[in-house]
Amino acid sequence: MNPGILSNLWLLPAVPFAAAVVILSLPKSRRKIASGLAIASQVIVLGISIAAFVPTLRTPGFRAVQNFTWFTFGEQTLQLGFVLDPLAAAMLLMISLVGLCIFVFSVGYMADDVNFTRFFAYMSFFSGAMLGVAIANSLLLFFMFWELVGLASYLLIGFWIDRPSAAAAAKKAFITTRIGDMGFFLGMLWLYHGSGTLVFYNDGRGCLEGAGLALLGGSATFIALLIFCGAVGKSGQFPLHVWLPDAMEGPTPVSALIHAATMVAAGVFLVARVYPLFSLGATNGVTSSLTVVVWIGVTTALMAALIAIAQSDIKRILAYSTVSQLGLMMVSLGVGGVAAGIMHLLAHGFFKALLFLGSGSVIHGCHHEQDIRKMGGLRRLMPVTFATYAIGMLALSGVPLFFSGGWSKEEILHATAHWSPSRAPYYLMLAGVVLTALYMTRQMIYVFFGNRRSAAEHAHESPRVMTMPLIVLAIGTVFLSVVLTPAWPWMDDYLTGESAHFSIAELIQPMLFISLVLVGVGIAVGIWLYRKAGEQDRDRAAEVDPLEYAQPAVFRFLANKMWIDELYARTIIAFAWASARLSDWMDRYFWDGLVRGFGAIGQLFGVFTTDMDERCINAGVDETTVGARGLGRLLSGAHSGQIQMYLGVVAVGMLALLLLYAWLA
Amino acid sequence: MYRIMTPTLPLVLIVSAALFSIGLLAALSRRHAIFILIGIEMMLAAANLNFIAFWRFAPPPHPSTGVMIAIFSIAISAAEAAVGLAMVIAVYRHYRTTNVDEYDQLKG
Amino acid sequence: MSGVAFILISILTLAAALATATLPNLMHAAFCFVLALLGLASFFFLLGAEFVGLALVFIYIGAVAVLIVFTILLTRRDSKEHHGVNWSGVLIAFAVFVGLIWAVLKTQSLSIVPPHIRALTVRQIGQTLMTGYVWPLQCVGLLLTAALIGALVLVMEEKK
Amino acid sequence: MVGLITAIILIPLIGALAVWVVPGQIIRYSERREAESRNPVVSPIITRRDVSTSVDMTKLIALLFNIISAGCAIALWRNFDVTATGLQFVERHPWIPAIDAEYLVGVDGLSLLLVLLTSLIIPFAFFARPAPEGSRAFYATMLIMQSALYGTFTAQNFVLWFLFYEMSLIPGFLLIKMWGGENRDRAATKFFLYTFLGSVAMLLSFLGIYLVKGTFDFATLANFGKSGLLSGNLAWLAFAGIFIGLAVKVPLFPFHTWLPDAYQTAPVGVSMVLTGLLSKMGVYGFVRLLLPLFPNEIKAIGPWLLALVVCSIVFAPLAAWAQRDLKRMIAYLSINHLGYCMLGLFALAAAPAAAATIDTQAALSGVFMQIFNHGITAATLFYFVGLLEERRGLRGIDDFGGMMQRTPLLCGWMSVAMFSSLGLPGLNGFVGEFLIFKGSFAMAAAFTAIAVIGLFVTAIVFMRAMQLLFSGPLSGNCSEFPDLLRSEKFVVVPVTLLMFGVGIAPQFIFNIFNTTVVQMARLLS
Repeated sequence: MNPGILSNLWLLPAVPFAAAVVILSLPKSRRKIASGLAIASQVIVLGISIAAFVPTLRTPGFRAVQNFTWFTFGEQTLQLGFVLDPLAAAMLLMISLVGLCIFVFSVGYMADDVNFTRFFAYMSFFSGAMLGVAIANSLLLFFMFWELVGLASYLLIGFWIDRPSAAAAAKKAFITTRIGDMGFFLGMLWLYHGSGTLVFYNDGRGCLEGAGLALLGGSATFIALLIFCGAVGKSGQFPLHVWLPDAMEGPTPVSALIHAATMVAAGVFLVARVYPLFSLGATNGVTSSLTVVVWIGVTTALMAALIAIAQSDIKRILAYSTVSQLGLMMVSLGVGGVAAGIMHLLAHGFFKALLFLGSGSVIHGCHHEQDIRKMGGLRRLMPVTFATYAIGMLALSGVPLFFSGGWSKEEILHATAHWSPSRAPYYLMLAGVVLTALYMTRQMIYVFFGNRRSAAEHAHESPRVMTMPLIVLAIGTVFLSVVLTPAWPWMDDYLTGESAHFSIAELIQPMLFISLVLVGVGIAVGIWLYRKAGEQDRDRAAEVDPLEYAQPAVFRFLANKMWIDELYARTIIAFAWASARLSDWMDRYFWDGLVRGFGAIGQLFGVFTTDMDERCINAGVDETTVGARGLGRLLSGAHSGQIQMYLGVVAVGMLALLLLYAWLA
Repeated sequence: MYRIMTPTLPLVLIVSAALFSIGLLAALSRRHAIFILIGIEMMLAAANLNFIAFWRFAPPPHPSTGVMIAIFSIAISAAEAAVGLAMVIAVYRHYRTTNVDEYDQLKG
Repeated sequence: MSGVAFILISILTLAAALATATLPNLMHAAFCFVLALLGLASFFFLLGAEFVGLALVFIYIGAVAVLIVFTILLTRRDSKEHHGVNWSGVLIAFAVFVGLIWAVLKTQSLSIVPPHIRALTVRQIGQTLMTGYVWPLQCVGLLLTAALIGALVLVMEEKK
Repeated sequence: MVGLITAIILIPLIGALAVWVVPGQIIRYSERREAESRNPVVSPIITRRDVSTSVDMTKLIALLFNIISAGCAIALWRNFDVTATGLQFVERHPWIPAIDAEYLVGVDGLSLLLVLLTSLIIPFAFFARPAPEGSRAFYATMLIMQSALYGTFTAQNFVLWFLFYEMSLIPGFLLIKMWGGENRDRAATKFFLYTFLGSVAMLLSFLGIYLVKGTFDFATLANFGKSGLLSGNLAWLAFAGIFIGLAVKVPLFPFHTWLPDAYQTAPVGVSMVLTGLLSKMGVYGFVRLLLPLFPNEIKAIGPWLLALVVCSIVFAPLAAWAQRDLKRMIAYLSINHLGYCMLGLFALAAAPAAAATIDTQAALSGVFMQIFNHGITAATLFYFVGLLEERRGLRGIDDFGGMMQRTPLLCGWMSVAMFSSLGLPGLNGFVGEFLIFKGSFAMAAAFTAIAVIGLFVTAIVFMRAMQLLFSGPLSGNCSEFPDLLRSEKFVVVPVTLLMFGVGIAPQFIFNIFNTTVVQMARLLS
């Protein structure tokens, strides 16, 4: 137990927030101070994270909470809190380490941007919010940081504000994730109503502990699904995945930090965090809510992998790959492999950040060209980038032994294979493995091999400030493969809090070889398919993709992202916009008229409205006189000037009184 | 037979109501300003009839209130008629018409 | 009180009133108004309020009706109406009529037979006016004076 | 001895008189001429700024009186015993004994909150730009309005309350009518007729109640409420009258159609007061009158009322989405935000008898919080629209573009207000909305679930606005905008800090009304 670190956990979000505020108040020219402050705050945060990680290592199943009262309303109190357990500690370490690398990288990448200081302010803000998500011990606090993370994502996607496409993408990201967040919000309300508290762990009284869960009963399924809506939005799961590829409009470090390593993984983290809700009343590890999670994950993983094959933007390929990997993690959680999912999350955080930073380096070197068909042959021009990118690519493709992604992917496949309701997810995941290897090979070949094409002419290796983070991340990726190796399953036990068990028999079985073969097949097919693609001439950027040549219709379908965006635009968005117009119209003409019909008896005579306009035109004279005159004019507002109309109104009023009298009597 | 023919209070009230409604009809449907005035006079007269009828059918002791109010009401309506007619003439001088449809200066 | 007289007088009064409200010729209508007022006065006689009836005859027929006729003659230019029926007016008037009748019929507490009462003499009226109603009387006097002056001012030609 | 509350009510009135008496704007002609001679073609922006640097005696006096009354309000807050139940600082004098009309003022937590809010919003509105012309009469009218608002929020006897309630209506009308923009006559008349008819309906209802119960005292009447204040049709009639009167004021769908016109047309400062304070009079009336007096009636038609509320919450932001005019857009969003208040109240009143204490208290606290937050946030949004309008001369959503490049500070601070309005955690809007939803979800889950759509559509509206205003290539007609001036920062920064303060550590606001919430929750459930 380490109460010291526990009571200092609040510093994790607070330090980057403070850095953000200070940086925002700096003038634009103070670039050094801005980046220095941001990086210093990241270093502090990393230190705290390590300090927080140590005690969790010492005790298996360590969990310490610190709850506090946010405010008192009426006689009730609303509790928030921080929690430190292996899940949080691992996340913290990953976020702060990857974050630090990306911050350093950004100093080089954003070097010639006018709004350099603002960028670091936003990034610090994001970092604070994301760390807050990791340590929140209350669904409410979780939600609050979650929304702030979304805000930071919004600000950073739209960082290049003068680009309309960036602004549109930012808006799309915020709104799409907010759809999910509304579900999350409702789920939170329901949970609060059902269990009477939103604090996760509170000495047995929290909503994820025995008593709280027992109160929920059957509603837990619905609550879990509503909360899952939030995860679907944030983690870019089908059908709310559409924002994530567009989010690549932001600067590449942003894509690396937010839209690859941390924020998008927050959805997975959320499911893992409230896992007791999902698994409540499980028979044989299966509940209806978890089944939904599995199928959503499978759909997403496969769909995104398919789309990634047909993309030509280097970042978009990675974005779809992220979506696909997140789907994989969801599947893992859904089938019960929480530890496997989180391990993949951590590994993915490293190698995907590495890939994105690598792509950033490539883009930087190619003078902000993102089309892979215009690159090529960068292997020699950018050796460091190539080497680190290759490590990331192998990790993502799932090559085992030295690359972390392979092991965690293996674990997930393992867990999926044992899922009792159906074997279909397992087979679909295997197909996903092939596809992943395929599209990563394709990318590698297009970017780093073959002839140099137009954008690669004047490419150059990035400065040290950018390559150093790449190297660190690459080392991290390789190092994690040691940590995560199934031969030493401490991570599994660390996360689940159970004692270690290891059997070589579990590791070495046909399943492992199947997937290994499939990875090999994927890479081999890729090399075979694209063996010629790399050798195209420099000006043949629009060369037909081999797959497009073979299956033009299918390729177009995939290249256009299965037309999901178009489908949404034609149906949901069109419907919403139409209802907005309808509301406006109803307001102006229908409700207004109706209420006026009730309100103004004068309307009976149809004089009121027609005279209104006349009066408005006539009345432009005496605006400046106050008091009695204004009053007189105001009363005259209701008058048409027709004596007989007045009489009629009086008579009708009399009748009304008579009726009223009769009704009351 | 006798009972039906006796003018009971409801009967008188019905006649008064009819008179009132006819007055209202005149005031609402005639275009001529004077006849709007006449209509109003007629409604006032109907009201007077009510006062008298209630006085007459009131149980003892009979306070003379009904009669008094009728007298005052007649006096006031006379004053109203005088001023009203004077206004009709004045307005007529201005507009050269007594058709109230064309009087709309009261509006704001 | 005679039932026959009541019926006759009411038919006469209402018919004359209706004629007033509908006849297109203004002079005819004005005379019908006089007739209606006469009918009303006879009602007052019938109900035992002779003084009020006489006052009605004097003031309305003697003064108001004459004024009306004069006004019609003064504004003779359009002594006929051109417009059709204003149906909304008719509708409202009829609705009010129905409402009133319904209210009268619904009310339970109206006595059926007129009680016997002492005749109200002019002396009594005078005494009441001068004692209990002296303030209203003064006010009405003031009002009439004001109305007189006001009417004069209104009809005076504006000096150019 | 004049009590503190009476002083608070009277000070703005004296201020109005003072503003009326002293000479108005003293323009330093020399400076202005100098400016004109230097630059013969004076752009409207520069001229306006020139006038604003001149000494505006009227505004100074008005602000002085505001500071005094705000000081009194703070004294009230300081001396307010947050743990005591019931009214405090009560002043009671006989007024018209024949109809049981007393001069009875006093504050509980809710009243105090609204008094503080009034002291905050009115001076804020005085700083609004573009400043209206003919400022003497303007400031005097605003001060009268302020007095009426103070009175409304502190009066505890219906006759007195109604007097102040109506007293606020006429300045409102005049302010729109005389200093409004396009279509002001139509909007002013509509505003007046709607609210006035509503008031008449309410007055008649109260007369009916008085005839039966013989008292106008709020507390006494509230005690009758439980057992049924009136019975049969009369009760429904009285309920309908009061309901319509207050629903128009709030406004509640479908009685809201006067609001977009009025807010759009009114000068910025007046829009701020209308949305920040006048609409709160309606909510206050619901809390103070309708809910305690007619619990049975509300319960009987609760689902219908909740349906109306949900319509407010869902249709208003949808309509806001379709607006071009920024002020009109914010006006519609105001309807939506007040809808949340109404959701909490009606869910509370319509809840089955066994509603948990935590839910009723959450709903009530949320409503009070939302009252305060919406007052500040909506007023700030209007203030910003005013700044944009002053710079551009127009306020259509597509009249701007790419401002972030030219005026990052203006855009940044304005975004804070927008995010506060869409309920981002960490800013003030979230606290109230969360509590309202928490309370009403337990008592009316289905309606609450639909109402969440409102939260979502609000986000769309603001996202669209931010996209069109701030981002994209810099529009030519925005390229000359000055960024936030120092005088504007003095206004914006404290308000924004307040938003953050309430959003992060809201306890100091809750302290004001916690006891009142407990007491009211007991009374209402």
